[in-house]
Amino acid sequence: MAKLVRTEEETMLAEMARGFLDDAAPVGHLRKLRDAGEIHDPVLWTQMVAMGWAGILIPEDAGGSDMGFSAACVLAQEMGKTLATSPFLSTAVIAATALRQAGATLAMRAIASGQSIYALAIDEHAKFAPENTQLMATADGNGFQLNGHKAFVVDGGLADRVLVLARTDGGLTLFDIAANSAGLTTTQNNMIDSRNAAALSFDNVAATGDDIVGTINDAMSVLQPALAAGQAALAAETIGLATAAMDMTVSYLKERSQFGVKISSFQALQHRAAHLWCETEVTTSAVLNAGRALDENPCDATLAVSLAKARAIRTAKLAVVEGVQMHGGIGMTDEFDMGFYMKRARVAAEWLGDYGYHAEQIARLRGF
Amino acid sequence: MAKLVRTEEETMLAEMARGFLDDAAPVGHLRKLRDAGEIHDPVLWTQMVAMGWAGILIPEDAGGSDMGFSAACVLAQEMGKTLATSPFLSTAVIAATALRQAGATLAMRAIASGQSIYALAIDEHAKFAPENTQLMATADGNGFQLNGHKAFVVDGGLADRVLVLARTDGGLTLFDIAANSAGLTTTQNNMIDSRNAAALSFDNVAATGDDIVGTINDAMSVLQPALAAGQAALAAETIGLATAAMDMTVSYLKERSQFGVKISSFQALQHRAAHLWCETEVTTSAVLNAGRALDENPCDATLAVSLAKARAIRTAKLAVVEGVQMHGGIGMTDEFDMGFYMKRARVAAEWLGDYGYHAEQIARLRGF
Amino acid sequence: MLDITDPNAFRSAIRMWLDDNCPVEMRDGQNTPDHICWGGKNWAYESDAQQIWLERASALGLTVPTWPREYGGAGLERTREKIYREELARINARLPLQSFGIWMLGPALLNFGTHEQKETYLPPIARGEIRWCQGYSEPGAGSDLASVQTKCEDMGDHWLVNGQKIWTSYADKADAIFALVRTDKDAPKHKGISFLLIDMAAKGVSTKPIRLISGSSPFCETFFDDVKVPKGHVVGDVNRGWDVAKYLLTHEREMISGGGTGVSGGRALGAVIADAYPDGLTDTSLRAQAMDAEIDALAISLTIDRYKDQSLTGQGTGHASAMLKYMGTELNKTRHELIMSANGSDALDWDAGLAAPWLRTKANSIEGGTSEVMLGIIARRVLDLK
Amino acid sequence: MLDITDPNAFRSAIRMWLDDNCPVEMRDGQNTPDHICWGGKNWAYESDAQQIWLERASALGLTVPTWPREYGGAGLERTREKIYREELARINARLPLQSFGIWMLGPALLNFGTHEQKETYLPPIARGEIRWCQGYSEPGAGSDLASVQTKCEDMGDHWLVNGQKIWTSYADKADAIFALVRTDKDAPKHKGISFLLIDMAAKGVSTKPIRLISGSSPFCETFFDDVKVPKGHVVGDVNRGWDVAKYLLTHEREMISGGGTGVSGGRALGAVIADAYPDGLTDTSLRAQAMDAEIDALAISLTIDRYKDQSLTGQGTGHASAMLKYMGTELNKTRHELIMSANGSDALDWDAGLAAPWLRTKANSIEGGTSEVMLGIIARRVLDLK
Repeated sequence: MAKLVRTEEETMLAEMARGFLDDAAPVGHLRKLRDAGEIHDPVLWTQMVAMGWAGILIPEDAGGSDMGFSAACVLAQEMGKTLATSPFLSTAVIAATALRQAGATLAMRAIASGQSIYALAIDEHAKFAPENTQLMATADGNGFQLNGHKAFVVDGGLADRVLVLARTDGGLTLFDIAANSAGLTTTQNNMIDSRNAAALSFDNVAATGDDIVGTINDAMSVLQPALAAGQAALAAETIGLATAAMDMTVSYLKERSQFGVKISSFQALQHRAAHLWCETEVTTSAVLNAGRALDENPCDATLAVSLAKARAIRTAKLAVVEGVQMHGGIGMTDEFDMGFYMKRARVAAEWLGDYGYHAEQIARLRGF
Repeated sequence: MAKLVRTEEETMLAEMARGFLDDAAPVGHLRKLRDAGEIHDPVLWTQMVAMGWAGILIPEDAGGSDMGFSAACVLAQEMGKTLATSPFLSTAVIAATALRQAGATLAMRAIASGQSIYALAIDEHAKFAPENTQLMATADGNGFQLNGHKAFVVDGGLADRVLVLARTDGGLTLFDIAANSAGLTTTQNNMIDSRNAAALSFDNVAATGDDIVGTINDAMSVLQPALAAGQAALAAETIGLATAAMDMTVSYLKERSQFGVKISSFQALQHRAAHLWCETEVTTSAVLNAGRALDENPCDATLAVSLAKARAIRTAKLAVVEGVQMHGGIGMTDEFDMGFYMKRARVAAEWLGDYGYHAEQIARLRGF
Repeated sequence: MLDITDPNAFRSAIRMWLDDNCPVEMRDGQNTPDHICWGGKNWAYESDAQQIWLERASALGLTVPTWPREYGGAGLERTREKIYREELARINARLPLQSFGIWMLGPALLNFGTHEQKETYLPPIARGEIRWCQGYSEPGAGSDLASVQTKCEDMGDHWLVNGQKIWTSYADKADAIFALVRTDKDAPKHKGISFLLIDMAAKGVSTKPIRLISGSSPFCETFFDDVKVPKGHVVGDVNRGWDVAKYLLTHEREMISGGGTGVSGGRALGAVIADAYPDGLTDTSLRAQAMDAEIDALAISLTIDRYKDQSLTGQGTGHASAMLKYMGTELNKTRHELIMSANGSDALDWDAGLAAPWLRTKANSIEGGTSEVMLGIIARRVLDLK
Repeated sequence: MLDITDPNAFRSAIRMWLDDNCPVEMRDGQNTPDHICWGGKNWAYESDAQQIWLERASALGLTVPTWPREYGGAGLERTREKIYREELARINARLPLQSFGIWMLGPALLNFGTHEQKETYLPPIARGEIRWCQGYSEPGAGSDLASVQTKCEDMGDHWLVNGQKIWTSYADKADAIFALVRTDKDAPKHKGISFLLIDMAAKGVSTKPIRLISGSSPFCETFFDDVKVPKGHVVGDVNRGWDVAKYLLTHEREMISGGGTGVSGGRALGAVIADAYPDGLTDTSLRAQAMDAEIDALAISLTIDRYKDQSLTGQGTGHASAMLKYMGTELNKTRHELIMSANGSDALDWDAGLAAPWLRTKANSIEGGTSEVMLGIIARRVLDLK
């Protein structure tokens, strides 16, 4: 396998992204959106598209830059650091990968050019469980009627198109439908991380055979790699936010005095901060490895991806909990950014499978 | 329910026991037995019998002092502090309770007088699971033939009599048989805590209807309270050993200098020691409560008893792990006593149900 | 009724009195912040029943059952107080009144106040007429509560106060504040502090609410700008306010630590999990963590009982409050993490009502003495590690 | 073969050489302490194959592949060394020789030794002729390795050593010891230490084995009673031995930290659990803990790979060794706790062979720098907290 070190190209990409995001989408940007009641900044996304981020996983002949999963994870990791909010994961990672598996060139071109924003509608209940999909796609003449509901559709409120996982006669099928289809009702959620997620209700929504992504009754062969890519990128975003929260905390320890001394001199805090750093180092390896494994074979990266996701969830939780505690009272105030990190970490912990889900995957693959 | 404070009587009992054990059975006593290859000190047990400990759960008319389960736990807790080794739990707590439930006065009298030492033969595999008993008691004329094996029979190598859980036609039955019965082979284990446990093999061991404790096919009505009593006393022993290990460690922190200062001044160690103390305080309450619940109704104390056992296992593990770590290298040497505590804690963690077993009981009783 | 000393007879009398006097609407067990009767000059009663219940209880001193009768209490010693509380719980009654006056200022005055101060301040607290708030923390001080910067100058016939407090709960709703102020800036840190009572309506006092990560909060910043305070408003000796503060910190810790057990306040974790997973929770990792937390909750709850029983028998409980504060608040954080996890993506919507309490618990281990401070206290005072 | 620089060609050549030269009996992957070839004057070979394998490998310098050829090594740079190790692993070959001479004294001499010292000491190490042990710790010093009391006096034509070392692994089997001794008792703690080479057969040297809680151990106490040592036996400058020691501590940490991953040495936890529970492990609590530990083991193993890859690309790894030492040893303790739990009462018998390794892991987080020392190093040097 490729080395577990960033390539020069990846390092450059990270630096470029960091420069851009620090300027265009620092945490204050998310705060401004929230205070204005906005869930999306179209200008920011246009800039990302212009930099080629939307097409990072799309072949060059469909207008993308085809830089691979590791590169996508590099971007996600940087986005996590500043809590940049954009449809990058739903659109450029998850939808692009699914559509690429299905060879849907036109749809990919629409993503790379910024014409389409996608959301993935997969969950129906509080927990990630694709195999339990109940939304029905009933054959109706030459087409299908979709009935049911979807929950926790990230970016569902701003997407033009939705990839919907539905149950068909012989299995599960993935449909690519317009977000404004007749019979499709979108209800915005009031999300704690101030990003967008929606509940979708399908009432006789019409779809045709052309809307099927991949093959009927075989959603998983296009969706499984797309989920893996999304999980890896989300893990990358999560370790990004964890390291940023840790860096804020370590800086604070050095600034803050109490009882007449710098609190960085308190051994108990030193040891806890050091432990947190160790955890971030170990998770960073798992995230890097997930990108590499996907680049090698996106259909056979489950262990690597679940490992990254599980570790990232655990590490970020520790980072934000320690972050608030070590900041003391001011860490609890909305004025301070730590709360934004804590909220994003919680959402990231649930999206695309929680710790228990990924731990089970790992246990299964390790034979116990 | 009675108060969660030791009564004056209990406090006196504890002080008396402490005085006796510090003198007659300090950790060095166990070390001497081990170095001599012995698993039992009959003189020590005789002294305990003389003090009435063997009959603490036996009615006065059967020669006991009938002081109740809380009192038995008080003794066990003190025994845990010095790692005193005796058949107290198997005989005076578990067997006495089972026999009392069955009204077996003669057998109780033999215990109270020190004439009989009992062991409980219940496990057959590596984990505590009475309901999975496979040892068969096949009806044979007026009696039974016992065939099968038992593992981890604590005090099995020194007992005169064995309570054996066996499968009969219509359920489970508890038999009280002589340890030297024909067909019963006892194999001593080489236990890490230097106490006694044995594997028992039953090859057509004969039993009569008179050997049944309680009613045929209804072992659990006598065994369940006996197990609860044993679990509570073992939890008490375990919190006793945990607090003793903690006390040793805290003393050591105050004595030891490193880098020119007392290591008790290291904040990280202070916080860990303080956390350990909090854990012992909380577990102490659970142990006290288990005794009270048993005294109220030994057949309906499962939640209280499992809570004590689970907390005690967790607390003792923390106490001995922190004990060795905070002692550094010398904590690892056999010359030092901490290793004895670590080994006893490990055995106590498995006997009569491990953490997972008791946690399941609690979850079930709490409805999830 | 309050003269009955026999426990059983007292229990019967209380039970009968409650039957007759506690309005049915007040028997819904709602003791959450939203339903607390805080009292005060501007108090808007939630209902007539709330007002009647306060009036009837305070008439007998049962809003502050252990305070002396001369100061508006019922004069109950612990055994009868416990019986009264048990009977309240039995019919699921709300407490007639809760306030910082009851929890904190009252105990401080009873221990450190002059007879005149007690006569002046205690009865209005007991009747819910004056609502107090607490002014200890200052910006930048954090756990170092003794680093008080708010200046209190002796102007001969009055004190002049200038400075700022933070984390003053309900300062915007309170009638008065008890605050730590620095009366001697040259003395060692702990020796120049006084415990001062200030009218919130006084000229120069202003407040500003603090928004938390969990949303709007009862906390405020409170500013003192050339505020004049009468000389007699110091509780305890001038420059010895730290003794009063230390005494009260213990009370505050006891208040905060109960939260995690699912006994006082929140529902038991087991019940929450059982609701979310009626067919049983099969996720190994979450179930294992829930088991651990439920075990801790039950055992900590028993420990609270044990310490209460110890006090009743006259045995000291050492630095039990620091221990319960630490264990209780850490557990409460864990418990709410698990409630969030158990409810998955449903919990990620503010409107589900789970996220705000979850985030709010993160402050439990900071307010009233951080977990680190508690561990330090235990290490030094219980284990003698220094 | 050693002159081939093209990686692919080198790989083919090594593969062919191993085919021809590594005895079949040495291809069983047994690199546990019981099967290590330690070498030394009194070494009793386990088998002819072990001796042949050592002779053939050392003839080419492949016992110490990265050492210069002039000192008995093969002169391989990291890329080719990695290829060599991969090819060894591919055929499951044992290492031909392992020793403290290879792990520690060699690197110390290569960095701090004179040319003459290198010529004298390195080739016998490479050939397995001299077995060394390490003498750093002293009774009562613990983590404070610089608190060296063993006295080393300059007697003009020789040094005179008096004192005691503890935790000297295999001192009773070693031919010589490299030890920290105090050559200036008046200098600041770190400035009066020298790194001294002492013949274990010298008059006045004696050893006594240490029994651990896990049973008999390779550790000894080592006593020096008026031991004469030639002047030239100091490595590095006199009184600057701490520099050498610090350099070597890093090596030691790297050695110890690998244990927990189930990659170097022990079996993966998942495999152990799967064996104990062929029908699946259903105990919620144990299964959840095993999942956590397996996740950590995999991720730590990847981190070791990542740091190796970083070194290969010339990127520094900061204080990675402290991190891996801490995380690896703590994991290893957890892993053995879980192996004990998984095997229930079966594991409680010494004869089951699980208890001794379990107890032995408790020392992992103490030896070679405690976990607390590692966290301190990371806090200070990586995070700049002080």
